[in-house]
Amino acid sequence: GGVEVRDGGDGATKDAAGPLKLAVVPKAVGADYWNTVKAGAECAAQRAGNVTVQWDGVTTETDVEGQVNLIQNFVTKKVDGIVYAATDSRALAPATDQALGADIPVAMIDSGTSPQPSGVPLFATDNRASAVEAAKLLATELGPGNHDVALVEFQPGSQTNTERVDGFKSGLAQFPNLKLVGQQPSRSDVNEARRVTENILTANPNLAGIFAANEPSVLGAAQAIQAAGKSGKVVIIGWDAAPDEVAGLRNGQISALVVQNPFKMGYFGVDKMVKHLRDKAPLASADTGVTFVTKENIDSAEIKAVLEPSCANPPVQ
Amino acid sequence: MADVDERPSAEEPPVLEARGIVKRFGHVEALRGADFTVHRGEVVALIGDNGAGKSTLIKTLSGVHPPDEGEIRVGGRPVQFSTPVDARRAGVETVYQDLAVADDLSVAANLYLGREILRSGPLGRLGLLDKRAMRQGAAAALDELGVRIPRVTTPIAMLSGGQRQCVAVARAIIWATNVVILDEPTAALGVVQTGRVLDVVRRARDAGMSVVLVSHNMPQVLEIADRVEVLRLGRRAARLRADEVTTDDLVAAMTGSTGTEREDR
Amino acid sequence: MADVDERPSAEEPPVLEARGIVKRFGHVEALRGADFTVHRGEVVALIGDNGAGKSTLIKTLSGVHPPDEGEIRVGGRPVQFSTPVDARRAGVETVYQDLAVADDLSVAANLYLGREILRSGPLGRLGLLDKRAMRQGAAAALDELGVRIPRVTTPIAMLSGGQRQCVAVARAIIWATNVVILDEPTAALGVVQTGRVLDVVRRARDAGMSVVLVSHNMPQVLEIADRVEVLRLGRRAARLRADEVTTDDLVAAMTGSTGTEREDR
Amino acid sequence: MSTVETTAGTQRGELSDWFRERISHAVSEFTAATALVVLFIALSFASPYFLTADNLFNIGAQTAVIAIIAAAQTMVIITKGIDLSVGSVAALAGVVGAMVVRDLGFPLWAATAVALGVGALAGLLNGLLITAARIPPFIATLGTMSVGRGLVFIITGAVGVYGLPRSFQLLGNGEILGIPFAVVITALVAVGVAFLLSQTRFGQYTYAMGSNLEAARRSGIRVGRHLTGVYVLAGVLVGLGGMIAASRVNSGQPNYGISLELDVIAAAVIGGASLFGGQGRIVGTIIGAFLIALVRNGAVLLDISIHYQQVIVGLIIWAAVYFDQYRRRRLESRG
Amino acid sequence: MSTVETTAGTQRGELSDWFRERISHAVSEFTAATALVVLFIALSFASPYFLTADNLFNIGAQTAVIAIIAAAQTMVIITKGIDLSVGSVAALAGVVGAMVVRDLGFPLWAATAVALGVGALAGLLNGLLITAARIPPFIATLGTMSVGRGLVFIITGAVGVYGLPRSFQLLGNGEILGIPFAVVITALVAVGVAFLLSQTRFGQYTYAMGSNLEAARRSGIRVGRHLTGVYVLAGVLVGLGGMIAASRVNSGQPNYGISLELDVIAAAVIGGASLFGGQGRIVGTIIGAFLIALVRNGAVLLDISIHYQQVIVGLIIWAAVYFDQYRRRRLESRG
Ligand SMILES: Nc1ncnc2c1ncn2[C@@H]1O[C@H](COP(=O)(O)OP(=O)(O)OP(=O)(O)O)[C@@H](O)[C@H]1O
Ligand SMILES: Nc1ncnc2c1ncn2[C@@H]1O[C@H](COP(=O)(O)OP(=O)(O)OP(=O)(O)O)[C@@H](O)[C@H]1O
Ligand SMILES: [Mg+2]
Ligand SMILES: [Mg+2]
Repeated sequence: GGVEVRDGGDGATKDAAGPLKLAVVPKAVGADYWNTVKAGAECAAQRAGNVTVQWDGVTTETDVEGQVNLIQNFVTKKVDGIVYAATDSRALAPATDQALGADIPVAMIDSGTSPQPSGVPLFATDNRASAVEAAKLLATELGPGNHDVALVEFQPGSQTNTERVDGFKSGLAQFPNLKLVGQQPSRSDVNEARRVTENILTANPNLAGIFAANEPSVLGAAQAIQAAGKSGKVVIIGWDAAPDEVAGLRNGQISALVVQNPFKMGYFGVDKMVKHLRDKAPLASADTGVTFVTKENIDSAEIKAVLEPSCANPPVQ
Repeated sequence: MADVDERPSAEEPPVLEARGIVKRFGHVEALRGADFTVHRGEVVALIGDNGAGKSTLIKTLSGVHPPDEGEIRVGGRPVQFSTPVDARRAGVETVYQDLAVADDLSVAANLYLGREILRSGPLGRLGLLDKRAMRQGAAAALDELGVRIPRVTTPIAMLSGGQRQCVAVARAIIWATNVVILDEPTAALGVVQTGRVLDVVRRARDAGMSVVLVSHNMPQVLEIADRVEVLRLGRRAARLRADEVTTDDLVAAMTGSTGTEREDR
Repeated sequence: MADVDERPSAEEPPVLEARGIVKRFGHVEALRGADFTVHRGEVVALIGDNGAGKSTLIKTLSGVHPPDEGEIRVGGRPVQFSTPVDARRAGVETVYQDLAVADDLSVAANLYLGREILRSGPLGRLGLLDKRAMRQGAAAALDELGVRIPRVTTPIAMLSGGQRQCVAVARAIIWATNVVILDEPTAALGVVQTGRVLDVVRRARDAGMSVVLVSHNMPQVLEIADRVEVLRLGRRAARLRADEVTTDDLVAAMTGSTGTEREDR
Repeated sequence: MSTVETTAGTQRGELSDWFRERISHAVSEFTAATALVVLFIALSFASPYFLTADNLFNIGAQTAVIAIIAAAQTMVIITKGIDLSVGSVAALAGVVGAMVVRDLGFPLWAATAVALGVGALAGLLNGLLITAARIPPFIATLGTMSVGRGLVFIITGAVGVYGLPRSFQLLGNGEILGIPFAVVITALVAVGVAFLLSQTRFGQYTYAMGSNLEAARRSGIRVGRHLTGVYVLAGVLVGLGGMIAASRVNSGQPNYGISLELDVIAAAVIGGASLFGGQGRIVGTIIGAFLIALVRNGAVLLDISIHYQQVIVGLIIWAAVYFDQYRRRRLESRG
Repeated sequence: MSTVETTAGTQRGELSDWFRERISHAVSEFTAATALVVLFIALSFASPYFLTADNLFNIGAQTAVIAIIAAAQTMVIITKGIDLSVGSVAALAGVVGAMVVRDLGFPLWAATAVALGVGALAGLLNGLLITAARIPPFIATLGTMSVGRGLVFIITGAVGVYGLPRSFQLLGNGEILGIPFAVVITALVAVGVAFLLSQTRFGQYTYAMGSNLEAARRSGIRVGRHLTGVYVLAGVLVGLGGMIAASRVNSGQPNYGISLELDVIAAAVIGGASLFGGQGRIVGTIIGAFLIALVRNGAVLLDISIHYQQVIVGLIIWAAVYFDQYRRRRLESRG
């Protein structure tokens, strides 16, 4: 919904073309997803002109305190604006307050804080709702009859993980014919995802479907199923759209992918922030949307733009 | 050469006595029913070949290695030395052949280890150390032994082999109240220091303490000991009066070319 | 008491010689210009008080502690012993006071450490050990020294103090080709073993090797040594012929109550 | 002080000796401190934002938890031990502390006491595993690390503990006379532990056990009890650290402290502690902790990416310890 | 064999002695092996799927990387060292191996050689830091861990290396006579390293350096060179492990191997290696690695949640080492 602009203390509008320095902080560095966010942010910066993006993040999404420190350090550095994805909604709320207190506007991407201060926009997808949708996709793909399904989560105790797991499980609750027989974490490590999936397959020879909740989990699960010779026999619903995931989708290993629009998150974060700083444009939240990619729709132009974002043709409408 | 009868003071029970001690390490039986006796105010030398079991016997007497079988008696009453603390409580102080000093601690700290001087008053009750008192006490004690150490605040790691041994000996002698056991205390000492240690041993005896001395130096044994007990193959092979034997007798007893233990009691 | 002139063989340069060695540890100057000479085929005793610097001098002679100042010569030529390997190459073998054995390795492995017997043929070139040969060699060598050890496959950690020392001595003696340095080799040994070690020293000398012996046992020194060098406060205090002095002379030289070094050359 | 005469060692005067000893004690701290000062000056020039009260207090507050837990780790390292469980135990303490506030309405002081209690229990467990069950410290605490993390997940159901009152933030974000409360606590802990180690019998035994456990035992020290005591005390400090960490993020985080053990061990070793026991001082450890924190802070101020930061942290760890070793050796061999 | 006579120790016959020695050597392995067998039998009953060729081969392939890297770690631990950098180095080797295939079109064998080379270089770096710069192993390899991970991120831009040909999967997913290739490689590595350690001079020096470095030095062993050699060889094995790991997921993963060091150290210690050097054997380590793997496999088969899994792994680590220590002590004190 539209949120009003926070009335900045200094109220001074930046010189229309003056140099701006923005901090853009992902939950963690080191995944394809966040690199796409980065690409979006840099694209917006480049288009706006005279904007530098300082991209920095902690190494694991569980390092909540590390991210708090990082935001603090950016506040100290007096960047012109901070665009970030909170590793933990409540834990980061004070950090956002601190930034606002120092007259540094904040925009959240991917994951907001709780409470979300007025004047701080959120450019994100609803993880939970999308995960409910993933369960529906799985049910549709499997069809009627009783099926055993499994869940490969990534990092128990991290907020995104909790949202996706909760969403998937509540979605699953609507389908009494689907039985969740295994739930193991990949710790965002492809090898680990492959290992737990192999073991789940061994324990459940009748397994019919898997929901894997992030990029490494999907890749590992697909590897395991392929190695077990069950490609196509076990339905995989995945999340994110790393190149190998898309390839898996094309060759039938993966049935559907829940794809957010990380490029748009990064792009909106920076773009709106720059407009706010230069033109006093109000910062308003926006849902960046989620796409369910299947073999059928994968070649549509709209999906292509999401899957292969580029600054020449940004998926930011 | 002559086996000894019990000393005149035999009616008084021995200060420290070991009976039928058996101690095994894996498949090695280091002690195979060893006996040992020390009376009040005597210097007993414990001698034997390398590997005879002397150090092991001493470690059972000071609670480091609880024996597998056998009995230890203090003043006639059976005791269980299951830790070194027990032996120290009974007034038994030991200098080990492998020294057992804490390399990173200073000379003074080692001398007072386990018996630190605390500040007087409430601070002391909180465990606050009186470092100055310990430094002075240590310096005085070493002086008395004629030990030459750079400074009492030097970490033990920086001392020469003999200096380390001096510290270990000084420590046992300061604290002994009843029996002091010295496992080859002069092995690394210079002539002067050796003389001083022997002096101290005599003085301890004269003060009514009992001293057990392990040594491979037969002239030294004959010079200082009142009585000699010989260990061979983990058993007592002989008990001798020092003033009635020669070096050759001792060697014979150790190597087994003569000397069967007289079974007393 | 009498200072010595150079031996008759003086025209031949000394086998091993140290000149003006200075060695500091932090603020302690352990050696303050020490000199030392060994000629071919002689047994030299190096004596001195505890902390006089004997072990430190020996460690500079065997490459463990490169000296801060001064020069070491082998057969008259200056050499740099910057590691023990260098000293061993020059045929100098040493038994250290702190033994330096590897506790987890067996007796046999320790005896051959750094000089393992390899299998013959191509396997040997790959570094394959001939364990059997080493076991047999070790057993034979220890036998010759009269050392009694449970088995040559026992880890060193399980030996008594004297047994460990026996192993260290055996090891130096097996490998020495030129000079063998023994830092208090008999300190922990029994009477019999001590006798054997002294025998071995004599045999080594008779075979043309030179022996340096550190000892605090003056009768032993006088019995075995041809010549005695006295170290005091990190400097050579005297050089004496063993057959011309008494124990008291030696003690006097060590404690500094007499004896100035004659400056030769 | 000593009236005993040196033999070979030349005495160069008592005063200079005393001075040298202090120096030799302080070499490690000097090296680390030098590195700290150099870095400090460099950062002051490199970034206009560095030398501001806000930034310095931030660094202080950010380092507080690491410094406190590193002090605990130092005690353990001095005994020749190691505590790998610090991260899990800090998380457990923080989570439990947060839960008793949220679910049972405990006041902050009582919750803090509970968190310290959790730490103490974990320390007791470590201590008993090591002394009674004779499991080596590395393994004992590795097990506690795993079990502790499992417990955190089990009691929280793998969901952070939220919904805490603002007062919960006092420890981590509060101020006292303008100084962050966390910094004040850290200073108190550092002084307390340093005093304990250097001036009391407990400290003496700690060094003695690490230097030669068998000698300590034969000296009549009840090593089982004392060693356990060290782990319990360390656990209490870890509990405190966990509570401050939770307070800083106003929630109990089940994933807090993963690989924290490496940071705190690095701080201790940079500050001169030896993993082979018997050596280490709190001053050094605190300096080590701040050195690492400063690198991280500086990297952000100077716009160095996390990837290069990792390289730089590695280089600094090497450099600090290298110079420390180098100077120690020089001091030993040259005087 | 020895003709030398015992003094106090009663000889109970050469044969029984020889037997006892083997036993004493093998106690740790026995304990760990017993645990392994018990667990194996229990799992066979608990899950109908456990005792299937597929599952056993899966376990084998899953454990291959850990077992190989644990063998490397064992060598290092025997020298009284520790290698914390294994995870980063494995990731670096895997990523570089994958990149040369993708970007330069290297064949698999050449890529593997490059990965081993990366491992060797990292090992050389560790070795030189330890021997030439005299940085303690813990710190040297902690630095390498940090620098290595940073490099992985820098060269990959923090993105996995994908788009590899199918042939890249040979090492991790291939089979030979129906046996996973990874299992065969592991077996070869285990036998090779075990042989090296027990039968060659290199192995003898490895134990000697860990037992008493100064004694080794004085014995004329070029300790700097040999120690470096151990780290290089360990690095090569880590590189191999990293390549197999990459091959298993058909991609180079920048995040691979975080906290891998704890797993492999645990495997080595469960198998009887001592962190204080001089002790450890490959058989034990391999058993330790499989023990951990079996726990993890069994937990999934029995659908035990990750939370309880962590608790169970902790308990098993404690139990394995406790019984090992207990039996060793019994063997020592009772014969
Ligand atoms: N590694 C070291 N670090 C510091 N000081 C040392 C070191 N080694 C020896 N010293 C000092 O050097 C001096 C000489 O020691 P050294 O071991 O050479 O004496 P020594 O003559 O062998 O004595 P002893 O007869 O007791 O073996 C002593 O004061 C000792 O404290
Ligand atoms: N901790 C131990 N583990 C295994 N065996 C041991 C242990 N301590 C001693 N032994 C064995 O017990 C026997 C007796 O050793 P002990 O040290 O008592 O001899 P000792 O009489 O003191 O000899 P020395 O005169 O050489 O000091 C030896 O054979 C030795 O190998
Ligand atoms: Mg003995
Ligand atoms: Mg000496």
